[in-house]
Amino acid sequence: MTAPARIPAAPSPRAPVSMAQALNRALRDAMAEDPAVHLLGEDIGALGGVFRVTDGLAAEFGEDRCTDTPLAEAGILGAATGMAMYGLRPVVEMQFDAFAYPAFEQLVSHVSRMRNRTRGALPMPLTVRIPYGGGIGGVEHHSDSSESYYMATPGLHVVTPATVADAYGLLRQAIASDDPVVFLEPKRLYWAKDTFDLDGPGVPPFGRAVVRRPGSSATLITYGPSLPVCLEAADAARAEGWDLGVIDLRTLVPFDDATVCAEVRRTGRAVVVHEATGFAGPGAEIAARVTERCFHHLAAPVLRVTGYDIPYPPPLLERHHLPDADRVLEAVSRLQWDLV
Amino acid sequence: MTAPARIPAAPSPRAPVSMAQALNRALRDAMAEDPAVHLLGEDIGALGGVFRVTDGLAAEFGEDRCTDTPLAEAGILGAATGMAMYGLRPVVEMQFDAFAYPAFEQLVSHVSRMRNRTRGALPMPLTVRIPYGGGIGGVEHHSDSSESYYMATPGLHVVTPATVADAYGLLRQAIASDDPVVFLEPKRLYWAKDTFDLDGPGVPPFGRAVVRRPGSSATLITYGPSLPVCLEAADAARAEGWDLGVIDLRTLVPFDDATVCAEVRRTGRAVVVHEATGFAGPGAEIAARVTERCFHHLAAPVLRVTGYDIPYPPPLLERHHLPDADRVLEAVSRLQWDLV
Amino acid sequence: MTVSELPAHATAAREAAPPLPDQEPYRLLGTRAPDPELWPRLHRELVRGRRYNTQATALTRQGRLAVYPSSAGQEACQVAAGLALGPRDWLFPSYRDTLAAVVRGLDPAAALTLLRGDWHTGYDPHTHRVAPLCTPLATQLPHAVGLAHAARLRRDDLAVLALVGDGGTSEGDFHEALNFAAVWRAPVVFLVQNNGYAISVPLAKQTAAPSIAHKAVGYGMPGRLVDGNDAPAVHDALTGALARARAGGGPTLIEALTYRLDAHTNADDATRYRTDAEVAAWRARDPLTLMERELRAHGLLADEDAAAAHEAAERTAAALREALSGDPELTPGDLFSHVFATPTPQLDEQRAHLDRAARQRELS
Amino acid sequence: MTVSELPAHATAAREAAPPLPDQEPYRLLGTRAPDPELWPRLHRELVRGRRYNTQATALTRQGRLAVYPSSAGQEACQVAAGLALGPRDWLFPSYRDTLAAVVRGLDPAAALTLLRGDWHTGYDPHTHRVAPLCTPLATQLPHAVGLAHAARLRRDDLAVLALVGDGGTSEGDFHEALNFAAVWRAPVVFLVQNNGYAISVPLAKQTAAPSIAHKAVGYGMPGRLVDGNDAPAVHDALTGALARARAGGGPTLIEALTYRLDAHTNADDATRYRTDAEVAAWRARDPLTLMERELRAHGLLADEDAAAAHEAAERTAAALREALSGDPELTPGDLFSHVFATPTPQLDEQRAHLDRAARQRELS
Ligand SMILES: Cc1ncc(C[n+]2csc(CCOP(=O)(O)OP(=O)(O)O)c2C)c(N)n1
Ligand SMILES: Cc1ncc(C[n+]2csc(CCOP(=O)(O)OP(=O)(O)O)c2C)c(N)n1
Ligand SMILES: [Mg+2]
Ligand SMILES: [Mg+2]
Repeated sequence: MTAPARIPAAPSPRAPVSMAQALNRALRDAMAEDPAVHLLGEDIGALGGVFRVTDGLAAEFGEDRCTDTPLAEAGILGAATGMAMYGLRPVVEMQFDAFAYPAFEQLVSHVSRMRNRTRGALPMPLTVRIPYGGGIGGVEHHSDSSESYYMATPGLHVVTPATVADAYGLLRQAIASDDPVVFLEPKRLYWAKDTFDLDGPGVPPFGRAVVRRPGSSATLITYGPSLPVCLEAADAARAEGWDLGVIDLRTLVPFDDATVCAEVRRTGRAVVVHEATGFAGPGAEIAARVTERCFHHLAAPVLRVTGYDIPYPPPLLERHHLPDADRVLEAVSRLQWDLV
Repeated sequence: MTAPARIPAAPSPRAPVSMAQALNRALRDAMAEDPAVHLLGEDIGALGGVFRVTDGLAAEFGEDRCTDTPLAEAGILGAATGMAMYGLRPVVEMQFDAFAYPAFEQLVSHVSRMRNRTRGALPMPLTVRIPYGGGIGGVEHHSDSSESYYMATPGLHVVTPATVADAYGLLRQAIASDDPVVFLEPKRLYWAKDTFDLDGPGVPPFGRAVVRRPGSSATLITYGPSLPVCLEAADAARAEGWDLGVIDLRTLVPFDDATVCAEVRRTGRAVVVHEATGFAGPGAEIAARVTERCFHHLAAPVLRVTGYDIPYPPPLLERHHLPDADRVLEAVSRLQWDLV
Repeated sequence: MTVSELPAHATAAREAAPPLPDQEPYRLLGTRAPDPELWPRLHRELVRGRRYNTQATALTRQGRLAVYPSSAGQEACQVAAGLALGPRDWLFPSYRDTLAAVVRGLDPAAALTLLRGDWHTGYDPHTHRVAPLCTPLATQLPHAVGLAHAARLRRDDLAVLALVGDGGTSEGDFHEALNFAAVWRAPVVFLVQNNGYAISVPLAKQTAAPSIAHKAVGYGMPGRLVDGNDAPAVHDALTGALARARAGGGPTLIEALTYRLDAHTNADDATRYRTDAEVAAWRARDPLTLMERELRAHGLLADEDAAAAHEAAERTAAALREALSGDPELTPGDLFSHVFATPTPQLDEQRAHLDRAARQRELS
Repeated sequence: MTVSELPAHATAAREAAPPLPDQEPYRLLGTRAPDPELWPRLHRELVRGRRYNTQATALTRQGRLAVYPSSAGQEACQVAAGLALGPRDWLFPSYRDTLAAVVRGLDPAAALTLLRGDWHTGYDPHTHRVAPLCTPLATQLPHAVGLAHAARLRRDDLAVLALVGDGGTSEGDFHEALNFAAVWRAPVVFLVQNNGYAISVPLAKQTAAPSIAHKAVGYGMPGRLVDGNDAPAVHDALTGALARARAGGGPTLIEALTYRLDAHTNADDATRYRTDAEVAAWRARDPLTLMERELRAHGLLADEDAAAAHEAAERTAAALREALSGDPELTPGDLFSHVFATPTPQLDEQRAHLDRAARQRELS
């Protein structure tokens, strides 16, 4: 956990696949390897999920392995909890971020606490897949970024891939984990394509952030749907003479203090970027902990570029809410460059 | 909102009352003044609530004004939402913090968004009272500090009194507010007694923090159940030569940047203290925003003294989890005093 | 010892049980002489409703609506719901029920605002007493109960109609809402449009109950099964239940058997989960066809009546096309205006930030 | 056209409806010749159970338990639940059901750990197949369904018994659990101990249903009403339903009419919401008295049998007092050990911090 992980994407001979396809492949491989893996959700059978992430799995593994449940999220997660108590390894799909809220009590009062409650006798090897975030033109309740609720709940791993390779690798790790994982899938990256090497060494483990782009002027700290935004901002920044590094957190819990702090200590400046609302959002924790650990290396306060503190906007207005490269660069420009 | 509010408790000729009694009185006065105020909850009628905060109100105002509902928190809050749509001013009691989770979807997907959704046509003059926090020897699910969930939800006011006078005054303000208020009542202060002046000028409004104790060496930023802990720590600190100021936030949303930052700029050192777990907890936002705004005044990073990142402990172990004066002082000692 | 001899508590709630729902759906078409006023009116609205559905779906293809969950095939329920309500009653629709709101009098373009995407609700709910379209399933039901309960407390003799789908009946909020309604004898009617599917999931995977109407039994309220493609029957069942509610008789659960002829929304691929044969069988029971056939058989629909109905429908469609033809006016600053009655200082700051960013963008 | 002539979907779930629950509670005491093996055993456990309840309540007064929700008055349900289960079956108890777990074989002190306060669960749930005591109402029911479903998928012919109170039936989780169970034909039995109150709230404010057993109708499962103070009747109903579940017959809902003779917990003041007369009427139907009277009438309970039962009960009480007499051993560091399979680096840091603070405190 100490050395910063700068692992470049393995070169792959394969054709590019979308993130949704990589996730589908991860589910399929996990189901093929371990008969204890059962998928539960709404419309995940014949339909293959509204994002087609479970496409073909009911046909391949049968309806007992990939089950269209009654329409009740607390019931789904509660039943999955009981299945995990029996020894299965359930993977639950919530159809959209906001539709995970009915299951909040089961997640917070049971899934996250069962292992601790029983001193390890009842672990919860359970994955909750939640498509999250905006930018897809969704109407109300279809674009929430709810990761701060899950981060604030002890006992949950909170994971979110930003690349196709991580989508596959982190989902495999999530399903293999003996602890519950909230697996947040950035909706607007579902169709982003990339190659990845199924036979390669795999992606770094949970708890490891990856420096997607080294940089010496300042560090952008981000994850999930905002990684492409930060990479774009870093590209554009070059014109202004800034060499911006970009860290992809990959897992919000556990948090990789070592990698993040090593970078920030080097650059002395950092901006956290995410879609979720700012107030009490993920960036609050990130900024606070980085500042605690790197205070005397900082030339400027850690800034945050986030969604505004408002309910997620209607689709025709969402672009004003979502952090874009311009907003990132505007924050970078406020990093007190005169103080160098 | 600009001048720091240093309003001393008004002297009162009255006998001391407990916080629970002050809350009871606030409900009674609000009901007497406004027939639109209706209380809903579990066991709030004949029993007067498990903490007796609604004692006598069903007898005085009738069961239609103080109603024992069926046992279903989403139903309670959902029905209250409909009542607010009609024009009533519902006040909901959740029996314990963790038993508000079943109502999470109604709170997050509807109560907090209804005004915005309808451009103000359907405001939500609705108060959700939630006894919260630990220190009362409660078994599992009876001692959660869930304020970060509510802080991270745009559209909610989040209020928590630490004094008897604020219990009365802030609850009256909450009920009078045309916006939804999550009103967090610190369980372990229910029996704390103090005098307060019903006919006085009232307490400062929402959005105003109060400096409970001025201090020049460092600032403790806190709220609710941790205020007494911080005052105790400040007393003890005097022996070590530290003159600690103590800020009571009172409302977490809206947040009083002006008062907090004015104090921190003066002292250059701050510690945030709360019971909630630290990771992505309320202190993360507080530390991050204070740092953003006061960076060049800070001699040390803003530190946090919080509950550990664990499920709330069983009663016989809770004292190890709860911040106490020793832990506060230990953090104060780490504020890099050699740098002065 | 019988139950009535038991000490108090156990018998407290044990009032006479409401009758069990019929196993056969309630029908009027073909069983009763037409109402010469109402039935032709229902027909005209069905024709207009169908046209509204096809027009809205067409607007998705032109990018004028972000998404449209069509109620084609369910117009009998939608029209009956819109017409059965009294002027002081309230309607609580789901995302699929814009047509009911339009029949009630709402401007079609305003009803579609959520689905166009310029705001979450495009009308003042008070104007036509139509609650906002609700996206999270069944969560509108407790709201309907609360509003009905508030009205009853105020001796305001309105009734409330809440709409939900077959899938939505599995949610906990359905249970809690019906239970509260029955305990409070709230003046509310729950209409379940059972169209056989929750997106792709068929009813058999949703419930093992003899019928959805049977769910009423567990709450101590009457349950009724109606033919949801028989507009007069749905209208009659709703009118009766609403009158009963207004008179203090308490809530009713009505299950209407119907079918969605279109896909779940324009974004859905219904061929993945249902057969052409099934759709064809239901198309043969198209609520418009049933209604038209019946009226013609009774000499209540002349060719010129049909033509007039279609013309009126075309006028609605044209007006809708026209209303949605331009780009909506958007004011990004509005995002901050309605979060609270008075924006917090933080929201004011953020609004200023957005304004600066917008100006910047215009400059560059 | 009848319902069976409708196109596919509408009839999909419409299997033959299970019979309606009886309006009269099922009874064996006084209606059937005693089982000379089982009934005396039930009696011994009832006596022991009552003693366990009084002892645990006494321990709250001595500060040995943080809180105790007594099942005094409900022992017939508790004992029947504990005895009806086969060794491979699972029990899902609420906070009030420690006695059922003890009857099943769990060490009383271990069953009481949650209520003593040294940890959240004091036993390995696998050992006796008893899930952790559940505090949030009705939330254990979907767990029970999930475990039962998993077992069925694995052709593991166990059954699951899930306990819940009358108040808990109003929660959405009750609805969702019963619906999943019925759709999945999961081998699970739901036993509602209807003791007439949810803390202070009487059943009449909880539901308007003819009975809680009637709630089964809406899920398409059988519902049964039993006299919850008639231990043989509860045992018989449970045994039958569990056997049916194990044989693939699906879930059953059983409502047992009973009464809590003590307050909700030692911290509750029951005089605020119920009359002495009501309590007295139920005391006259004390499950122990009913059982004892019946056995004596049939010559199945000699004085020495009664004495032996009471002695056994005293041994349980003494063992419990003894087990809870000392202060439990506490290891604060445990707070960090079980949050995850492997603690995160942050938890390791925090544990070190706690250790330092504890040492500091010892020093000062
Ligand atoms: C709480 C919640 N969960 C999931 C969804 C996603 N979703 C939208 S519509 C739908 C199916 C609804 O089926 P039904 O209730 O039968 O209504 P219909 O669409 O057939 O009118 C689902 C699962 C949602 N909107 N809300
Ligand atoms: C979700 C939830 N809401 C509220 C509570 C607080 N509470 C504890 S027991 C109780 C009453 C339960 O009544 P019932 O289900 O009839 O069970 P009984 O206590 O009578 O055995 C309440 C409201 C809780 N434990 N869980
Ligand atoms: Mg449907
Ligand atoms: Mg009860």
